Amino acid sequence: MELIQQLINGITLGSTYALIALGYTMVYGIVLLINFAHGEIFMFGAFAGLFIVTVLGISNLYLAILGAMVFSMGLGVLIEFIAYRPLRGSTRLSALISAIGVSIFLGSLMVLIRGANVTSFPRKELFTMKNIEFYGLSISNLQIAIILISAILMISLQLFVNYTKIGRAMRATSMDGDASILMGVNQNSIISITFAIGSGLAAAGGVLWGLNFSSIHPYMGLMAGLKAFAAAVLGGIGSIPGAMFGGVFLGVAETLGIAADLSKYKDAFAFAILIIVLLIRPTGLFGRKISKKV
Amino acid sequence: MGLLELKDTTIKFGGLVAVDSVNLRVNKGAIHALIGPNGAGKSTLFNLITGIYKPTSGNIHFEKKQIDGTPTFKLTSLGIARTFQNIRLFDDLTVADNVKIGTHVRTKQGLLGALTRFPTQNKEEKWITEKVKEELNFMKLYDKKDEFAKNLSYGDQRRLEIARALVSDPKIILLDEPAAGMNPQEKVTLMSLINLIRERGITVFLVEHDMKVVMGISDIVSVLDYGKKIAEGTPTEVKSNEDVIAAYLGAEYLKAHMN
Amino acid sequence: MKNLIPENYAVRFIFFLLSFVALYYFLKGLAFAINDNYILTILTYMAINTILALGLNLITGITGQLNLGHAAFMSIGAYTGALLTMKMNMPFGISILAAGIMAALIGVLIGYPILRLTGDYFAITTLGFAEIVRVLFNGMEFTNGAIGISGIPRHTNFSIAWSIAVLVIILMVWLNNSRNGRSYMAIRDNEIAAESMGINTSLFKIQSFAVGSFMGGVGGALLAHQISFIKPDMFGFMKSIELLMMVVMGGLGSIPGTILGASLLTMAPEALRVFADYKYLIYGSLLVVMMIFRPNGILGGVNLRQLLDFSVKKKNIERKNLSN
Amino acid sequence: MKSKKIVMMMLALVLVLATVLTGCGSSNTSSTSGDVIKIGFLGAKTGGHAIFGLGTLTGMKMAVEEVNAAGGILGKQIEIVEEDHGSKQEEMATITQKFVERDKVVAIVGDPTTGGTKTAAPIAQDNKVVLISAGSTGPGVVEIGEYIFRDTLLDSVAAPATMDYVVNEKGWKNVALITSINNDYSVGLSGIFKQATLDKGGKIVIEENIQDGDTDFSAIVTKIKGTNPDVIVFSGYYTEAGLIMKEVRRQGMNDIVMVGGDGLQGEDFYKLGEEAVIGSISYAGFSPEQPTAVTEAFIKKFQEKNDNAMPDLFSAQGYDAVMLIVEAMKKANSVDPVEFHKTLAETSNYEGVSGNITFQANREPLKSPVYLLTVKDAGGKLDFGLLKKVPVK
Repeated sequence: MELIQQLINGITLGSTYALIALGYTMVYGIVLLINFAHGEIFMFGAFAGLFIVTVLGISNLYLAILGAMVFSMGLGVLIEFIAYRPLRGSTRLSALISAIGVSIFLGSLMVLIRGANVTSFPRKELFTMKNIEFYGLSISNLQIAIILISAILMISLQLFVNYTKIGRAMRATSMDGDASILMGVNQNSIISITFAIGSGLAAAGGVLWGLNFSSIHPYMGLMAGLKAFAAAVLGGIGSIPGAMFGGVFLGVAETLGIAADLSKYKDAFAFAILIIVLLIRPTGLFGRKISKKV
Repeated sequence: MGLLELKDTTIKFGGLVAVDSVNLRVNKGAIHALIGPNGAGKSTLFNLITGIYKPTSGNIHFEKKQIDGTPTFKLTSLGIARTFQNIRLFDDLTVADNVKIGTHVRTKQGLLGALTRFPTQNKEEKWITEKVKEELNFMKLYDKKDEFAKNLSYGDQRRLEIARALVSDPKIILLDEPAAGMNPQEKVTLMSLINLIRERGITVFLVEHDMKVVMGISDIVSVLDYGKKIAEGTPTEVKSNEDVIAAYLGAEYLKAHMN
Repeated sequence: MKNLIPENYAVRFIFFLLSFVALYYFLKGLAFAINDNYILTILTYMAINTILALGLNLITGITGQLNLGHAAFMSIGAYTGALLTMKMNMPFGISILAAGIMAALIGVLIGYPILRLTGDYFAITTLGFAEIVRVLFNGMEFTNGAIGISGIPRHTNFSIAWSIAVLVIILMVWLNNSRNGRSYMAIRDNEIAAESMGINTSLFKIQSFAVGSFMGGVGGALLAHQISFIKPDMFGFMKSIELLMMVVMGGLGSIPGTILGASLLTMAPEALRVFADYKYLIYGSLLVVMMIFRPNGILGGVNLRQLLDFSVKKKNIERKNLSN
Repeated sequence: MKSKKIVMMMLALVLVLATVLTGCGSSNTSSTSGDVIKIGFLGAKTGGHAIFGLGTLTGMKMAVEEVNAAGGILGKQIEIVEEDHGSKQEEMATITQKFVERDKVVAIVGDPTTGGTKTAAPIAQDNKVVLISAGSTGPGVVEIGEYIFRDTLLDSVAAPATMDYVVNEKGWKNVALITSINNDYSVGLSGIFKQATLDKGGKIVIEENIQDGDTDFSAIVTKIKGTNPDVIVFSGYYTEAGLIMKEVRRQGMNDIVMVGGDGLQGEDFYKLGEEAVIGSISYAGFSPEQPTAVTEAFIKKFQEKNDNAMPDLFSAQGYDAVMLIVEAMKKANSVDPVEFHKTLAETSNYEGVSGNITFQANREPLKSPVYLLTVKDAGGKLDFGLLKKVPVK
C-alpha cells in the first residue's frame, strides 16, 4: 500500500519535472543551447501565479495558470532576445556562460523583490482540497488535478508540434537549421516561439508546484531546473515524449529512493541518473542520434 | 607503388550510402585529385581516410598497414596530414602557434617537461621554433607569424592550414578544396606550391572543384558520383570520359569549362 | 640573458629551490613590513583565489571545457587536507600536496567518462557532480556532515599562500607556452582540427582537467587551513560561479586577467560591503554583458607572454633604430 | 629570465594592492582615543540568517546606551563596531581579523550561529580577545579556548527537559525524528534529541532526512505515517517545519504534533503551516510571559524604543552578552580582556534578561529556567505561548 502511495507522490512530483523538462528539450533541439535560465523562468512563473492570486485577487486556478504562462512567455522571449540572440554567432561556451548569468540574475532579482524566505502559496484560495481514502491510501484531488493538467498540456504540445504549420517549422529547424532557412522558415520567429512555449509550460509547472507544496521561494528554480534537465537528458534531448517520460521517471525514482531509506542522498539521484545516462546512452531513451558534422 | 589503398570502402548513414565500394590507390609521390559533383562523397572519403568516420565495410591501407578504425590522432603520427574544406584553424592563436601545434606528433615533451623546463624541454622548443620558421618561410607567411589566425585573409588562412599540415612531416597530405575562395593570382601560386610540396617527397591527394587547378597539376584524377568511383585516369583521359561528362552535365561542368 | 638560468639539471634544481626559499623569506619580510593582519588576511585570500581561479582558467579558459563544479574539487582538497592534518598529524606541506593529488585523482576518475561529452553536457555534468559531492559530504560520517570540521590548525598565512601562488603562476605560464599548453588551446579552438594534428584530445582534456583540479584541491586545502572551519555548504554552486566570474572578468584563457579577476573579486566585497545584497545580481548581469560585449575579459585577451614580448620588442626596435 | 620578471610583476602588484588597502583602511579607523572601549558585533545583517544578527544587534545597542548613559564603565564609553558578513565563512574570518587588528576591540559579541562562532573564535582566542556568542547552541564552541563564551540556553540542557515532558508527561513514546541534513544546527540537535528520547524512555521508530530548501515532503511523510509514531521531532528550522506539518495533515495524520528546538520559532512556521502547527512544542531560555522583574523592565524599555515590538530571544541574549562583559570588567577593574576574561568565567547566578546565567567550570552556561512553549491560536493569530516553566538544577 505504502508503495502505491509513494508511486502517486512520485508521479505528481514528476509531472511538474516533465513540464519544465519540455522547455529544455525544445530549446536545445532548436538552438543547441542549454537554457540555464529555464529553472528561473519556472520560478518566476510560480511567483506570477502568486501575484495574480494575492495582488490582483483573481482566485481562479485556470486564470492563474494562464496568466503565469503569458507572463513567462514574455519573459522567455525577452531573455532570448537580450542574452542569447546577440551571441548566436559566437562560441557555445559564451552562450552557455551568458545563460548562467541570466539564471543568477533572475534568481537574485527575485531575492531582492521578495526576500530569500519561503513564501506560502495561496492553495486554499485556488483549490478545495479533498482526500480520497481507500484501502489506507490517501490521494488528494489536488494530486489528480496536477497530473491531469500536466497531461493535458503535454498532449496539446505534442499535437501542436505534429499537426500545425508552426510545429512543422519547429521540427524542421531542429533537424537542420540551415536547410529550414532555405525552405523559407523564419528562424528568428521560430526560436522566439519555441522559447515562448517552453517558458509557458515551465510557468504552468511553477503554479502547479506552488499548489502541490503550498510554498514557493526564489531558489526553487535552480534545483528543480537541474533535475528537469536531467529528466530531459534521460528521455533524450529534443524528444517531447522523452521529456515527459524522463520527468515522471525521475519523480518516481526520487520518492522510491526515499522509501528505500536513502533520503540522505535524495538530491544526488537526479545527477547520478544524468551521469549514468550520458555515459551509457548519451542520446537518452527516445533521442535520435546526432552524428558529428565535419 | 600504392601508398594509400582503399578496398571496397563503403559507409552508410542510416539508409544513405555516402561512399559505395570505392577502390582507390594513391601512388607514392603522385599528385592525385579527387573530383565529383557536390554531394558525391569526396569529403566523406577524406573523413574515412583520416579516421573521423569508420567504414561500414571494406578497408583502408596505408603503407600496407590497415588503418580503418584507427583513431584520427594516431594517423597523423603515421604520416597522414590534412586540411579542411571549411577552414579549421585555431582562431585565437597566432600563426606561429598554429604551426607549432602541427609539430605535435614529432615532439614528445610531456607535462613534466612543461612544468620543469629542464634542458630537453628547452631544446625541443628551440627545434620547434626553427622548424616552424622554415615552414612559414616555405608558405611565405613568416612575416605574419604573430598575427591571430582569425585575422588573416582567406587565402592566407588556406595556406596556413597547409603549413600546419606540412610541419608534421607527413608522407601524404590530404587537401580538401585548397583553392576554394582564392582569386586567380592566388590559385597560380597555390599550384606551384603544390608542385613544390611534391618535390619535397610528399604525396598529395586533393579534392578540388576548380578544374583548371585539377587539370593543371594532377597526375591522376579519380571521379566520384553518388559515392561510386565512376572514372579514373590522367586529366586528359578523364576529361573525355563520357560518364564523367554525364555526371557533370549541368551547371558545374559548364561553369568549369567556361572559366 | 639565457645563461642566467644554468643548464645542468642538478644546478638548475638547486637554483629553483633557492629562488623559492628566497621568495618565501622575502614575502615573510613583506608580511612583517605590512604588519596588519586584516590586510594580510585579505591578501592571503587573494592568493588562494588566484590559485583556484588559475586552475579553473586552465580547464575553462585554456582548454575550453566549461567547468561548473570547481568548488567541488576545492571541497575535496579542503577535506583531504584538513583530515590529514588533524587526524594523521601530517605536516602542512604534505597535506596540501595530498589534497591536490586527491582532487586530481577524482578529477581523472570523473573526467575520464564525462570529458567525452560535448561542451554543454560537460558543463551540466560537472555541476551535477559537484552537487553529488556536496550531498555526499553532508551525508557521510567522516566528514562530520553539515556540522563540518572545526579547529583545523591555521597553518596558512600570507607568505605561504603567496609563495604557492607565485609558483603556480610561473608554472601556469610555462605550461601555457609548452607543447601541452598549445594542445589544450588547440582543443579549445577546434577540437576536430586538434585531433587531425595528432592530439589525443581525450587524454589532453583529462590532463588539463586533472591539473586544474589539482590546483582546486590545493586552493581548497589552503582555505581550510586559513579559515580553520569547513562545511559542505561553503562549496556550493555559487562558489563555483564566483570562481568562474573571476576567470570571465579577467578574460577566459588569460593568466594576468585571471589574477586580476581573482584580486578584484576578493577585494570587492571588502570595499563595497554596502552592495552585498546586489552582489549576485551584479555577477549575473556582468556574465551576460561580458559575453556579449567583452568576451575576452576586461584585459581583452592579453597574455603575459605578449606583455613581455612587447617590452622586449620595443627594446629591439630601439636597438635597431640605433644601429641604423 | 621571464619567470623572474613575472615574479617581480606579481610582487609589485601585491605591494600596490597592499598600499591601496592600507590607505583605504586607515581612513576607516577612527581616532583610537583612550576613553572608548570597542565591542565588535559579528553577525549577518543581510541574507538568510539576518534575523538572528539584527536581533542581537538591537539588544546590544540597548545595553550600550544604558551603560553609557550611566557614565560608562571605568570612566570610558562603549562603542559598537558593526560589520555584516552575510553568512559567508570567509567574510566572518576577515571581519573578526579586522575587529582584532584594526578596531582593537576588547570583546566580540557573535556570531549567532554555531558555525560562524567556530570560524571566528580561534582568531579571537589567538589574539586574546573575549568572544561571547549570543546564539550558538551546538557543541564544540567554548572548547576553543578560555576567551570564548556564550550566554545561550544549551540544547543539551533544554532538549532533555523537553523530551522528559513529551515522553513521560504526555506519554508520547514513539518518536519520528527528522533531520535537515545540510543544516549543521539540525544535525547537532538531532543527536541530542535522539539521546534525550532514549534516556527518558522513549523509542525512535523512524529517522528521516530532508534538506533546507526542500518543499516536497510527501514521500517522507508517507513513510513516517507507515510507522505510526506518537510525535514528530524535527530539529531544523521553521520553514521546513511548517511545510512538513502541512503535509502531515494533508496525509490525514490529524492528531500528531511536532516538537522541535528554538529553530521552530520563526513567523514562517505559522505562515506556512497555518492551523497544522497548532499544538507544536518548542523551548526557549527566554519568554516574555511570566517574566522576572529584570526581564519585565527590559521588555518595557525595548518596546519604548522599537514601536511596541516584542523583543525576541536574540535581542535578550545580545543585551545580556554586553552586560556580562561590563560586569566582568567592573569586577576585574580592568578593560583588558587578559584580565576580565577571568572574572567573566567566574560569573555565577547573574540575573540576565534572558534568564539566570552561571558559567560552569568549562565556561558552558547553565541557564534556568527552560520555558516550554506551544503554538496557540490567539484569536486567529498563531503564536508560541508559554506551556510550562521547567527549572534546571
